[in-house]
Amino acid sequence: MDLAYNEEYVEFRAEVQAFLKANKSSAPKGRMGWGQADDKSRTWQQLLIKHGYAARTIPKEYGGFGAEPDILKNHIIAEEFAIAGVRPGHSGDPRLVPVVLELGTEEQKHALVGPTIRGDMVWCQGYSEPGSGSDLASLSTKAVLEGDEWVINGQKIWTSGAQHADMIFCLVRTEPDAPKHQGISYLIFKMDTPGIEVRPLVTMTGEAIFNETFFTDVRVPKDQIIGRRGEGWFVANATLKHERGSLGDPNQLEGRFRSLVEMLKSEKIDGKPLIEFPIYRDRLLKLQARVLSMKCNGMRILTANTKNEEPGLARWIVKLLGCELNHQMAALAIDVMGELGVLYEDSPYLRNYGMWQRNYMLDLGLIIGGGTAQIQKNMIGERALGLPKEPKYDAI
Amino acid sequence: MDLAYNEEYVEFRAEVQAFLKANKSSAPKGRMGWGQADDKSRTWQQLLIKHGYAARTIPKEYGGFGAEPDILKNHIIAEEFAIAGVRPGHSGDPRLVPVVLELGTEEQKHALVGPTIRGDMVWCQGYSEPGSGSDLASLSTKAVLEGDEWVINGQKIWTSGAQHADMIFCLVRTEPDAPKHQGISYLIFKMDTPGIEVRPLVTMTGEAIFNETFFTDVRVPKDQIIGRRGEGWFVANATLKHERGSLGDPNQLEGRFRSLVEMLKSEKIDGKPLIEFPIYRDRLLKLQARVLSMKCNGMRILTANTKNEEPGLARWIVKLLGCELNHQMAALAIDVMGELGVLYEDSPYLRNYGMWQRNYMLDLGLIIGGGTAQIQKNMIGERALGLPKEPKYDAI
Amino acid sequence: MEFALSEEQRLLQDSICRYLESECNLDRVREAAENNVTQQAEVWQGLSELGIQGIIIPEEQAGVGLGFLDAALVAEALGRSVAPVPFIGSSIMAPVALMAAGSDDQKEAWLPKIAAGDVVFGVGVTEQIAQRETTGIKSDGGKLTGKAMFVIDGVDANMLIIADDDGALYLVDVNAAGVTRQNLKTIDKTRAVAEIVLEGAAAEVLPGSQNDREPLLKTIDAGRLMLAADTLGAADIMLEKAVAYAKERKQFDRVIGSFQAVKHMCAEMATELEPCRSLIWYAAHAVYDIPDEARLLTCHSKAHLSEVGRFVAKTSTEVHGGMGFTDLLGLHYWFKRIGLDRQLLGAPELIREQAAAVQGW
Amino acid sequence: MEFALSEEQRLLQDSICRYLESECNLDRVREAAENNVTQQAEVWQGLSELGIQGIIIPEEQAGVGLGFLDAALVAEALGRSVAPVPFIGSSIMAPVALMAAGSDDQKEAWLPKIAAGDVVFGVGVTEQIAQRETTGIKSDGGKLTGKAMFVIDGVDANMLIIADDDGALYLVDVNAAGVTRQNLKTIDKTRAVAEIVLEGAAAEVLPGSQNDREPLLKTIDAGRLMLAADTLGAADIMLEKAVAYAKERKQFDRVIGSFQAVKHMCAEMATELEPCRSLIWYAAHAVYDIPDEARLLTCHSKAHLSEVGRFVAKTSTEVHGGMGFTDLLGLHYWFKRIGLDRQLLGAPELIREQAAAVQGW
Repeated sequence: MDLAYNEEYVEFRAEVQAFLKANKSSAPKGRMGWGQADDKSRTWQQLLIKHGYAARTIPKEYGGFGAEPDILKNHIIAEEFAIAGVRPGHSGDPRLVPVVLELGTEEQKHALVGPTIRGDMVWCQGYSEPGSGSDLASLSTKAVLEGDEWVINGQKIWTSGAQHADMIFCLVRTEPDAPKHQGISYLIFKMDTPGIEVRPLVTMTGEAIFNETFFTDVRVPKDQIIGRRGEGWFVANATLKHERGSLGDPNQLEGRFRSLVEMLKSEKIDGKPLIEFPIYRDRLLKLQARVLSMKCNGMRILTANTKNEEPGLARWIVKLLGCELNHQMAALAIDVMGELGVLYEDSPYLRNYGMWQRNYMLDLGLIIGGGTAQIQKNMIGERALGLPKEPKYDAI
Repeated sequence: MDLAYNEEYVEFRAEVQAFLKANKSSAPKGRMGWGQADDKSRTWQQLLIKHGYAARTIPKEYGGFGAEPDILKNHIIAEEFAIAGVRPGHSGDPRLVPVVLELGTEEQKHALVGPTIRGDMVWCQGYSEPGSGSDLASLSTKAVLEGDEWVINGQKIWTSGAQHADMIFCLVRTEPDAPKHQGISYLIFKMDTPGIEVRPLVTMTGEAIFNETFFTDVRVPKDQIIGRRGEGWFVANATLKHERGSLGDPNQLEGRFRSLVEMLKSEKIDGKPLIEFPIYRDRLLKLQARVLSMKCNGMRILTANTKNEEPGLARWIVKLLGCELNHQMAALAIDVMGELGVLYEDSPYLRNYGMWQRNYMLDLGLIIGGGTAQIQKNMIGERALGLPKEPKYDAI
Repeated sequence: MEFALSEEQRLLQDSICRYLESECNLDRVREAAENNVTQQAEVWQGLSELGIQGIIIPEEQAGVGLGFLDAALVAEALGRSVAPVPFIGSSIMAPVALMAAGSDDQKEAWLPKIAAGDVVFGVGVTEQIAQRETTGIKSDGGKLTGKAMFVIDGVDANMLIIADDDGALYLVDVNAAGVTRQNLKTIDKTRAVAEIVLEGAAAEVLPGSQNDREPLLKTIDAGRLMLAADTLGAADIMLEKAVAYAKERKQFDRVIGSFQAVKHMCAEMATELEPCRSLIWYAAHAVYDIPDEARLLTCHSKAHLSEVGRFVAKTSTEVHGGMGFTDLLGLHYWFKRIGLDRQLLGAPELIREQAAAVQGW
Repeated sequence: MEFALSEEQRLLQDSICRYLESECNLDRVREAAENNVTQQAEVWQGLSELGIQGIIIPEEQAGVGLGFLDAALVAEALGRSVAPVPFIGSSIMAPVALMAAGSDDQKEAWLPKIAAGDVVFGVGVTEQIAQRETTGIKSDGGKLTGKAMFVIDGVDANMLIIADDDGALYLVDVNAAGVTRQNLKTIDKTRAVAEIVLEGAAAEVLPGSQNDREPLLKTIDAGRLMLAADTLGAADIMLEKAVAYAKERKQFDRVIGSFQAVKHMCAEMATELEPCRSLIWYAAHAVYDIPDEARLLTCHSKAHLSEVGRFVAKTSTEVHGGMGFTDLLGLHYWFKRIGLDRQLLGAPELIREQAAAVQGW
């Protein structure tokens, strides 16, 4: 157990800090970069790639910085950017780029990776369908090969960013007679292909952060496929893993917890700070123990990753527990605000721009999305604890 | 909505109160009567039967009081005995007598009901087996007909009172080739039949309130069966219903809650009464809301019963919620006692004779026993809400 | 001894539910919400024809003269339909305040109008529960100065009842000089809460409230009970919708309700919710018939329904999966209504503390 | 940066676990419990040979000189085996008190003996956390009078460390005049707590604790951390046992672990428990290496493990069904050990309040 960093890393951290100090003012405001396409973001991203703070391990030949993988350095970069409150860079769409690098053809790597990490090519994901949520592999959007083209018909849902995206990576059924996991292919195509219609999908928060995307006789060149025909399910699983890892991030938990403490210190009932109410304080403390546990659990995963060890249970639980914990923090925030906790939109007297009310709903969406809590528990039970799957059954 | 009782019931309540005042001193101390066989208990039970406060609706010809069923009068009797702190009577083994009355032969009714309700014939129940818990119908204790006798071999568990019982009512497999629910018979026989061995079963509370009972070539006359051969499962279901109803009784919940409040008022930390600690008080109040809800829910069931209406969900939830609530009350009691909450057995400084520590464990046993919480939720989901059963599956 | 709804109460419940199901369905609610309408005129008119606005107002003041259990059945039905109408403030809290503390003239002047639907009252008592943004409301020579937040049904009101710092209650005309109203946008678009700024606004005290906090407390009790009943209705329908969805939605070639996890989520919701119905019946019955127990039961009803409502709102949404998170099924209207009910007139922690005080704990 | 056990720590953990699995299996524990033996002599001797009793005692006092993370690994292993040995009081809390506040002579006199297993210490600090039955312990001219409840490892002790009302710590010989000891029977038969009545008993103060509460607080912190680690071990094995039982037990022609309800109970236990391991590692590491954070982390470790432990103890028992409720599988030994850990040295509600105070909340 040694929580200090050795000299190489201490130096690296200093270098990052110096970079941030010098360049902070050039950084665009707001949330992380991919999916957005303004010039300031692109310039910033290019600067970061140049210094190795974005696309760090992506080979130079495809437009990246080309460093050896070093999880601690990644961690230091993320930490320092978070502390400085500077928007971090990205490695292109984190769901797509690793897949292209691992399974794409040489031609695809050259054509796709560079523009994507520079922010010139923005992607959306076409996986879920209205009838295929937890049971994603039952998807029914079809692609039929006609000559040199796939002809795609069907509907996707939860396609966030589809209205701004240049490209989509999409799971489609190409082998309708094969067992469900073996009949899927992973296609990539332009969003301005004729026959694609994007309709905003309003959620309970009142915002349209997602879309429904409809395909009517969309024609896509035959070679715009990653991996082989019928192997799309296995191609996609690599990307699902990447998405899952990002939910329940302990840095985010800690940041939210700090905001929550601030609120309990500054808000008052009848002139008395909320943190002096034992019942609210006790709930805060229970959450603190969980946040600290998840922070420590995160360090354990990080260490396992640096050693190429499998973190096991420590990793499996992150999504389930992290999302629930975020939701509970939002719930406490709303509770302590009392009547103020129901204000919304552009109402006066909003605290933190209404983020708690919004998060309370959004976090519930995240508990459901990317594998519901029930699916997570199945996975923990079966994959981490080795409990048997449900027996085979007759369809009902 | 009218919570008052009409004149007939007001008079009846007065009559019960007068009886209790006059006879309280003759009542034996301690818990309810059946399963115990001392003379004082028997005399008391006979007095109660004579006045119609026990075995009230059992026909006179079988030794009961012979009154018409009246749920409100039963309720008044139970309430007044509880308020007076007097041991109530019983209607014989409440799991067995209704079954004999409903499905027994005339001869069985005469032979069994009278002695049972007088406390001269004490019963134990032989249902569960080590391999058959939630899946009771998979029981494997066998009875084979040889001439005029059943020959029984196997093992039962949870046979409470078996060491004192005169008789057992017992589920055995008589049709090994029939589907599992159709191969069971309901036999009754004496506990001093050769081949029966009773071994005490110690539980986590440290007491042996249950037993394991072993049968080795136990020979029982052919006619000692209730209902027909192979129909034992359906005979038993009538009695299971009676057992289930008694768990989660709101009177018991209220009594325990009052004790809990007393403790929080009388116990102190550093001289300050526990009820002044906001966090303990808040937990107490949360429990109070639940206890009150269950009390009201109980009145609703009572009213439905008096009108011969099906109480539906209100009844289905009682066991699940009542047992959990008891357990939570015990948990709070232990918590507020701090270090004193772990004392046990004959330790000095015990509060309430250690009942909270014992209940904390016993209540967990009751959450499990008589249909685990999981089985209860299945039943609520399937029978009350109409959700489909799990599909058929291949055995694994 | 009969702990059950009477035949008349069942009829009342049926007729309101049937009316709302047909005239205040989700499309109507959505339309109102999207247009920021918090008092849906046709529905309010329809309820008026059913006598709802005068439900607890005595017959001599042209009301229906029913009790709080009847009123709770109405609130439950309105919660089931997430109806955008000013029932709790205008039809319940304001009449309670007037009946408890109004002069005969005041009762005669306002109760018949409320019952007839000719006036809508907003009720501002939040500052008497917990002050957060405000510094109180002072009365001086018949004029009020200060700020009342979260005035229930205040957006569409013609008249207001406002509590001052001493807990005395005042009638205030919304259009009087020195009264400024601002709509407060909340998560729940089906109900209206307003901020009322008073700068020396003319006000008429309800005389019975001048040296007695009891009328204020009764007004708050009545509002809390109705919020609890509203949550009961909203949670009940969220359970029903979850069960229906679980019977219909298929994943992995099975309806999801056949999965034990989903089945148990539904069972847990039902188990938590079912005794709440009895609790509210009892609390509502107690208001007139067991007054000693009424405040304690009201506190517990509001606090407990807040907790159970939150659990049901979350769990039902989870049963609906991604669909529950979208606007497509409109499930969030109930989710948010339950959310608002929880926070108005005191969040559960504060109300439990009052339940303790009521018992001398 | 390495947040992981070192190779040496893994070896330590392995060797203790292997030793206990072979020499302190359930049969041994049961035998000791049924005979009211709270210090199983062979096991205590075996642990002595592994150097456990001197694990945190410096090498110059004949100890092993390891840190608190090593000690926590031992406590966790002892919890896994519900081992009936006086580790927490005698091998951890007493040395911490001596090291923090003892004179050089006291350290020289007692630390080597503790390390060698020649003396067992009981530690009585309960009254400094919360007084319930007692009225405090007064010191007067080197004599102590009063009553110390729940003296950890006090049953088998030769020597005691007792805190007086001012938080000063004293060495007391169990056999001195004026000392009466009574065994307090608890739910957990694998550990020993005693009541010590002092009537003018001779006592020797640890000088560093005379005007400084820090040695007392450090002693309590150390005890709490070990109790938390003990719970981690006990809960961990309850999870393991539940998973094993769920894989083996059949009902309805299926192993019960294939039922989603049972599977999810196991998953929920694992989810709650897994981050606790990291929390305790961090807290234990902090004792020497991040002293500013140590008390807060210790408080959270004890309180959080108490809550998670209770959940796991209950849930694992439920997964075992009726068998979990019997003595046959012995599951209750862990259940009760977790129960005792929760209550000793402060129940979670009180400890969280201290965590608040530490942060100035």
